[in-house]
Amino acid sequence: MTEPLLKVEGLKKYFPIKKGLLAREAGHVKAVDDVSFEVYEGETLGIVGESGCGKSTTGRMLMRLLDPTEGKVTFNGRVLTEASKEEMRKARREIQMVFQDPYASLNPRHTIGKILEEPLIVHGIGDAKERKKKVYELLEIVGLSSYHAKRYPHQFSGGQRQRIGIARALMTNPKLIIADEPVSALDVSIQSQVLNLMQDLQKDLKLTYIFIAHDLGVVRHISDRVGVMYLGKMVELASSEGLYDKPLHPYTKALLSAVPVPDPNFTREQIIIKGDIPSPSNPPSGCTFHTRCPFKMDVCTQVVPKLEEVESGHSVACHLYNGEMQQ
Amino acid sequence: MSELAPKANVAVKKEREAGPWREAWRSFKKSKVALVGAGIVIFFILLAIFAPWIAPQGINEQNMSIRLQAPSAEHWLGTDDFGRDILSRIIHGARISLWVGFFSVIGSVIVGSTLGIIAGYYGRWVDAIISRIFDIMLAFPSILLAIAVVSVLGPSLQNALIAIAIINIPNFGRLIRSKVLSIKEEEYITSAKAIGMKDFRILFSHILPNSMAPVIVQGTLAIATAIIEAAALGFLGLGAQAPTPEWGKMLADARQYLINAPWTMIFPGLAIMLTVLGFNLMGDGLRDALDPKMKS
Amino acid sequence: MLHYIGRRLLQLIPVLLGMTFVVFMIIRAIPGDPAQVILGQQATKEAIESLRAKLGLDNPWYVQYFDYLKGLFTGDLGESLRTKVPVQDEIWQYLSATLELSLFAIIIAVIIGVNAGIISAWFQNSWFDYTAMILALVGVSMPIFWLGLMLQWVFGIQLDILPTTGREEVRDPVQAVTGLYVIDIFMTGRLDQLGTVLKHLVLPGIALATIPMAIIARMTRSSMLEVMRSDYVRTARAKGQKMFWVVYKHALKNAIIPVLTVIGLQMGLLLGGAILTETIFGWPGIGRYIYEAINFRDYPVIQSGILVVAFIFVMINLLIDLLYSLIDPRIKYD
Amino acid sequence: MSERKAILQVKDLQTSFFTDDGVIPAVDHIDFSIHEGEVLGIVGESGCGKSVTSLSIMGLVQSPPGKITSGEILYGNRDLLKLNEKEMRSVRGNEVAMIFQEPMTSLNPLFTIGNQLMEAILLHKKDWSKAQARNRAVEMMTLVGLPRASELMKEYPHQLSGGMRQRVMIAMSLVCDPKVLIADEPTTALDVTIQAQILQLMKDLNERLNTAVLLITHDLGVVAETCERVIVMYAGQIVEQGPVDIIFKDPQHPYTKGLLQSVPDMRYKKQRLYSIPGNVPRPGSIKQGCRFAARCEFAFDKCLTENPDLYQTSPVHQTRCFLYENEEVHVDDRATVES
Amino acid sequence: SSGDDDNANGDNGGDSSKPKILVFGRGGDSVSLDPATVTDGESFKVTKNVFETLVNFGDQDTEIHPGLAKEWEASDDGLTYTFTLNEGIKFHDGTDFNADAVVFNFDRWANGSGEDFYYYSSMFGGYKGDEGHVIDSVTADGDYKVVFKLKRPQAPFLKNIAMSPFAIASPAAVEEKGEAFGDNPVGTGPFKFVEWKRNDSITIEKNEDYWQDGLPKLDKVIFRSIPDNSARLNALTTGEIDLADGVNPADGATVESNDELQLFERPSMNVGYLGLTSTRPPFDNKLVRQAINHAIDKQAIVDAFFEGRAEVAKNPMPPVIGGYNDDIPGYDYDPAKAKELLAEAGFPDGFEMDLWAMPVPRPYMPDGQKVAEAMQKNLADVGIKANIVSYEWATYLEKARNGEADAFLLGWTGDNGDADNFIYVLLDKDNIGSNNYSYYSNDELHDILIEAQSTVDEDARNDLYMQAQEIIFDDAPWVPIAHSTPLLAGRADITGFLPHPTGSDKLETVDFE
Ligand SMILES: Nc1ncnc2c1ncn2[C@@H]1O[C@H](COP(=O)(O)OP(=O)(O)OP(=O)(O)O)[C@@H](O)[C@H]1O
Ligand SMILES: Nc1ncnc2c1ncn2[C@@H]1O[C@H](COP(=O)(O)OP(=O)(O)OP(=O)(O)O)[C@@H](O)[C@H]1O
Ligand SMILES: [Mg+2]
Ligand SMILES: [Mg+2]
Repeated sequence: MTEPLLKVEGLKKYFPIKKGLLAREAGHVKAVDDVSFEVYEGETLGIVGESGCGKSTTGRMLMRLLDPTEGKVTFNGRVLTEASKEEMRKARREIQMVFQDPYASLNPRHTIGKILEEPLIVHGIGDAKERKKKVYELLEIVGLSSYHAKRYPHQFSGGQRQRIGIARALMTNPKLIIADEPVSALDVSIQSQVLNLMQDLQKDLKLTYIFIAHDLGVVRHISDRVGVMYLGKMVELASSEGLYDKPLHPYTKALLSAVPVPDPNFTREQIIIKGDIPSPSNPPSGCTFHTRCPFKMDVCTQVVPKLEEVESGHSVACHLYNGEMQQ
Repeated sequence: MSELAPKANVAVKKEREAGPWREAWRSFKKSKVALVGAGIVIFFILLAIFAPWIAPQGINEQNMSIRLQAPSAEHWLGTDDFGRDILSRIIHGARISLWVGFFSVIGSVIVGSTLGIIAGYYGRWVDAIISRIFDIMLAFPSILLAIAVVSVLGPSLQNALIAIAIINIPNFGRLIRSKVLSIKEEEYITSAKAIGMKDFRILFSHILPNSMAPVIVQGTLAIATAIIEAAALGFLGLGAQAPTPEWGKMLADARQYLINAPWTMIFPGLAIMLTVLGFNLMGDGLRDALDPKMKS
Repeated sequence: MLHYIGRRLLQLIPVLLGMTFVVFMIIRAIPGDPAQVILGQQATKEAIESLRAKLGLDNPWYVQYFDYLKGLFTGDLGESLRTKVPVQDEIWQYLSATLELSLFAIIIAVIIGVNAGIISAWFQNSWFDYTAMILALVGVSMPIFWLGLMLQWVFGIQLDILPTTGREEVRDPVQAVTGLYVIDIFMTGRLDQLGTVLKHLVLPGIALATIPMAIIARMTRSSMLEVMRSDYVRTARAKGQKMFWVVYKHALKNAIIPVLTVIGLQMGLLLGGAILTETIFGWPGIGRYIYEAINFRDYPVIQSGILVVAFIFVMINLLIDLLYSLIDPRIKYD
Repeated sequence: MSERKAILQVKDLQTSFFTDDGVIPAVDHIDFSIHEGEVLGIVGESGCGKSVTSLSIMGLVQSPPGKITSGEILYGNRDLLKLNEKEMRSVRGNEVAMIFQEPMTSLNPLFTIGNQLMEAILLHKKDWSKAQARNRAVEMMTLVGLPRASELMKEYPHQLSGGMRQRVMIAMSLVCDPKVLIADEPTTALDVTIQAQILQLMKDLNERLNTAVLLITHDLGVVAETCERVIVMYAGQIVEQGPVDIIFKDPQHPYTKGLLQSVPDMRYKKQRLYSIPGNVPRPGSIKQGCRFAARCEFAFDKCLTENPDLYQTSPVHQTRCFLYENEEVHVDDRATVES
Repeated sequence: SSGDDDNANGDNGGDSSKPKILVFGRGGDSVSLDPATVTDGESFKVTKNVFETLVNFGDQDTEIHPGLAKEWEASDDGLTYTFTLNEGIKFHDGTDFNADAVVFNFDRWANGSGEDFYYYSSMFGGYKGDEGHVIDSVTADGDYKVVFKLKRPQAPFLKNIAMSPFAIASPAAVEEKGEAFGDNPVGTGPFKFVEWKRNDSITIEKNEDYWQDGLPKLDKVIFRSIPDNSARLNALTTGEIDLADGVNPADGATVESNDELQLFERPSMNVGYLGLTSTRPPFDNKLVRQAINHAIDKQAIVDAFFEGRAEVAKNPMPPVIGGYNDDIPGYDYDPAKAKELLAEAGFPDGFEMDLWAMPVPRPYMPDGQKVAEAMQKNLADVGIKANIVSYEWATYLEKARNGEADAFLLGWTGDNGDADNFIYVLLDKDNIGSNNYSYYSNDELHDILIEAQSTVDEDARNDLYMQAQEIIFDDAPWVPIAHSTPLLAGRADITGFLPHPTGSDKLETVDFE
């Protein structure tokens, strides 16, 4: 087995909640609570989950845009969680990010040319001429033209802006791209353009993606492996076929069954789970899903299930399965 | 420029038109009120620049034999108690008011922004200290602060200017601070960090330029306030000294003639009001053009 | 809630302490000597020296400052160097005069300003909107002292319908109880004085109200415009609610919060910033009290006067913050 | 299948925005009708005029800059566009009710849930007492599946989750038994599991109360699962209209086809998604020809110069495309459609 | 009478038993109502009517008349004064006025220290035990006789005794009230203290038991502070006040043309001048000082900014003061001459100087800023560039006193109408660092002034002052500008109001027609 490009072990992020006269810490939002996974070179790992489950927080911690409360991130043999600020800054040349809101992530007062050139300047790559050339080159690659370099973000449509966001992420020839809901803000017809672009780029440039999304269709389409998060925890992690064809975790099942399918003749067994996602500042004890789980057992309210591989390449954190193995 | 092919030239121009400042100018142009404001301001700026050529008389051409004459063909706005032409003095006075307005605001912007950026960017105790200083300054009744400052420094136009600049520091400081705080959270700043940018560059190439719009708006409006404040100090005898034709001082000097020679009082007051109105109108227009979400 | 108030009050201490220090240093930097002022132009050098010693002005500044602070902590605001009257004994009298005027002005400003703002926003781009907003701009562009003089000239002298100075008809003075005359005349049963007391409030009140009125109107308008575009206003209309109630119930309550901030700030400004109005209209208020104290270098009066004004300013803003939580259930201070 | 009466008919509706950048015909001459008890879907990408259509029906288009520049909206035999403000108010919320996209912002944050629900009731039931209104409100909240209904009455919107708020909105829209319920993207802001709950609820209510529902969405999946008939909009116009099962199985308009193909399907993995080239145009930006022509792979010369009509390609199916110009069938009464 | 009828907010209508109330508007509030402890004119304005002195000034001059003392006698050597008091006078608190009360008051003052009783120490050379203390003893001789023994003759002794600070207070009240006496003054005067609203108004009412029959005429007087001159006149116009102190000269004509108002002129006992600090070059040069005297067009200034209601000054004291030297020609307005003198002094091209302008109006200088502006023009005409400088009043005085000004506007109002109170106080070298702001020092002058202080003989004394004025004229330490006639305005129906040159007006004879 090859070494993973990125290895995440026991990642946690607790945001303090401050309260009272002297702003004491009165508790924590457990945004990400003990998440581990690996990403291999050239693959796409999809992460899905409903809003607030900690997807973005995880993504940001990988790049140290947020400092993890606990845990270890190893990239290409380097332990990022222990890197100095300057080392981390340099490492960012190899890991880049694409954001959800393509408009908000582009400085409205800079031209596209400037926005694209900046990563090169920051990392001291090339001289002015080379940089310019690279900018034009990438604009072409993402399906824009060199004359776009002089324009400002607000003069582009949403899809074009997301292409610019992608182009920027590619400027420094990174190995890994973390895409945090890169198509959620886009219309369907544009979404497919961007998804295709990302796939093409991956093939051409041998990129590795971590693709965060809440749309299960999109995730399935683009990912090789998929992790499902619920309330700060990874509840299931499997190859995308494995997950979609044979979901194990009750939450994954419910999630899959809740997604409307654009086929009026398609009927399926719907598992409509009741209630809302509990607050991460006060998560339920034991298995955090037990409050909504149709298969709840006594043990679920007490023991936190571990993410364990129950089939080859298919891990799940659920007492239904873990119990099986123990017996 | 001449080396560029004509076609490229056109293209460049067209592209440039689309920049955010151009956009702002375009939407500014659409507001009639704002244009009227800008017109008034430009009018007074021109008056100020060309005062010596426009004004029929100098600042201090006393002629006791024609004291306190009502407006006439010869003296459009009448004469004051030294027999000086009020129109001329108002025209010359435009220099003073604009000067005080501009430079006091520039002073407060420089000091206020620096403090605000430091507070907003470094946070923690630096922020706490600077913010408390702003609180103290804000809780201080501003006119009293100005009076105190002028009392310390002695009354003169320059010191009035300094006093006004000091009063406005916390306003700009807070504005910039809150702007920095909110821009810090913008996604394009996160993305700048994500490409590995250094803090310094983020601060000056991303945060600062994006905080400028509200500063420009606030600045324009602050010029208006500064002119009134300067006039108030002049009125209290704490501003420009005789025979400088500062409008507030002209008003103060004219007070005793309110009944006998109201024109000595009415016209300088109108001049202040018009100038201030011009800046306010313009500031409003700028706000809509540059930063529609910002509130007064 | 109580915790929150407690914290705010705690935070107040450094600000107010810093304030006393700044004031203390500034006024001592002002050239001019209280002893000189007290004794007047005729005084001899020796007389001045001996008075300085008597007033404790020859102590090092930090001794004076700590003496002052010590006094403050025992509730002693010091006594006037000039009149020897303890500041806490007389400050309320000035403060109440200013409070009455400021309250009157702010009430006018709020009633007219808020409604003008609402109507302007409701009928955006109508002639009313344009007129009101141009007037509001003219309002903030007018030097207050000029406006005051013009009001005196027109209503006092030319038309002779309103008094131009003071708070009361001095020949028939109001018996001060609370210091707020409008209330006092009820307490002393002298309702016949209501007319004159109100008449005295009119001109300075208008002069003082103009700027806040204009600012409030503009703020209300922009805040209302934003709220009127919101989804819940659309929801209210979709229910079939009358426009009037949509505006005055659903929209106004939401729009008023930023306006409240402005009202608080303006009220604070009025308190300290009424010096010009108080001077022009002969109003015996705190602004003039402090201003004259500056002229007379009456250090304890300046220090404590400014401290009290700042304190009220801060308290008003605290009050406004608490008001928010009454209006907006999302704001919980604890 | 039964024959149903059209309860709301939109005829030749045009709504334009008069902005600094010119007149934007956000809704450009659209015709459709909603039948008693049916669930009609409108799908389309962002900016195609879905919300403006629904707001036009409610008479709530923001004015200025918006204005209904032509057309009729017949409710029964009354033209809603001719009603005065007072008459219109008695229709709103009472006979035609609406819920909006954003459950987070559609409730007034400063009033209790109870206050807002009872307001909706008392506005139209003038003779009701407060107690009656309260009972009704509690009843409706229970109906939409909200737990602790009577306690919730005293709570404020921020104390509720998004799904609960959307239920409150639905309860509020139903308090006066409206004949038509317009739901403008009621689940877009919600998570899938919550969306499933809400859609299920709406289907139940539609069946139980027989309220006609106009469901606006951009999610083809939602349409497929919830609606009987669907209208596809593009750049202010209806480009295709018909029963859901027909359109999803056999779409006619190239845009509808493209749209259906570009959605990644969760059930299986496509190697590559179809993608419609180009961008969604802003309404009014295309002055001539078919609005989709620039992105259409079947476009021919005529498409660039003439705007196609909405051709009746079957008794229940209409398409705005020259490809179907010659397949037009004639139906006498378009208001009565068999499905 | 219908005195109050045209008052804008008149109360009960016109019945004749209606109280006569006079509202007197003035520029500032009193500091304290214990006259012995204060120095400001606004305090004396009130105390003058609550308290009385042993001897009085004349109605509109500073001649000495009987007061609480009906007659007095001075010994030939000028060292003993014996006062015989009026009998049957009572203080407002009902206690008797008698010789013991007088002795009590003088003892109280003489036992002061520091700045307790500023005027006492400055007029009588200090307190008991001090080297310069003039009064040796004050004793009662029976109930109605008081004997003053002096250590050395003091020429203006009686004038001093007549000054407001030396009014007799009720011993009982002083002892009872202690520190608070200043808030609760008890004297023998025509009016009793009623109420003090600080910074706003002081009310005094008729003393029904006043010892002079038929006086006072008014039932009540309310002193109101309205700091701004124009505002005060407005208040008079609208009837809010009846009498306004400190009317701008510019408004004199307005008042005169208003039928409902009358104008009062306060007899002049002041001097407004431009001081030339004679220690600062080039003002250490007599020629320069003379040149400036010639350069300034005093008449034009008086015409414009005193509206003619002042006399152009040529001496440091006004003509009403005994010893005034009218033979002095004064410096006429002569720019050519001025230039000549400047050239002679070595400044053919003039020089640059600071010209300090007073920030506040004073009776002797209603508008220092404008006077300075006019002077600036005059000086420019002879080649001197003057920059107008102004400070806040307290700062202005302090800095000027420190000799920091080149030339400064200032003035003086006499306390007791004695020449010594002008020339010695303002120009003697003893008073450098105090009231001699121009740092002028002349030994010859000093000797003359010291001699005059103890010369009891009126004529001899006047001769000395005449000489003094000649010396001063030649040295030209000042540019004397004007002796102004401060203006007051009142309702047309006011009678019996006689403004006093010292600025403290007695109101017992004031009445409404
Ligand atoms: N800076 C922060 N301070 C406190 N809490 C935070 C912060 N950032 C995120 N959280 C909380 O952490 C949790 C996870 O947030 P995160 O943004 O990672 O969710 P997400 O899965 O990306 O959701 P979405 O789909 O809405 O983007 C949320 O409950 C959020 O409220
Ligand atoms: N207030 C307005 N001013 C100007 N133009 C408007 C306004 N409201 C809507 N429009 C225009 O009308 C068009 C249609 O808007 P509408 O809100 O109906 O779109 P939509 O289909 O509901 O899109 P979405 O899915 O984003 O909600 C938009 O392109 C927009 O340009
Ligand atoms: Mg996220
Ligand atoms: Mg919409």
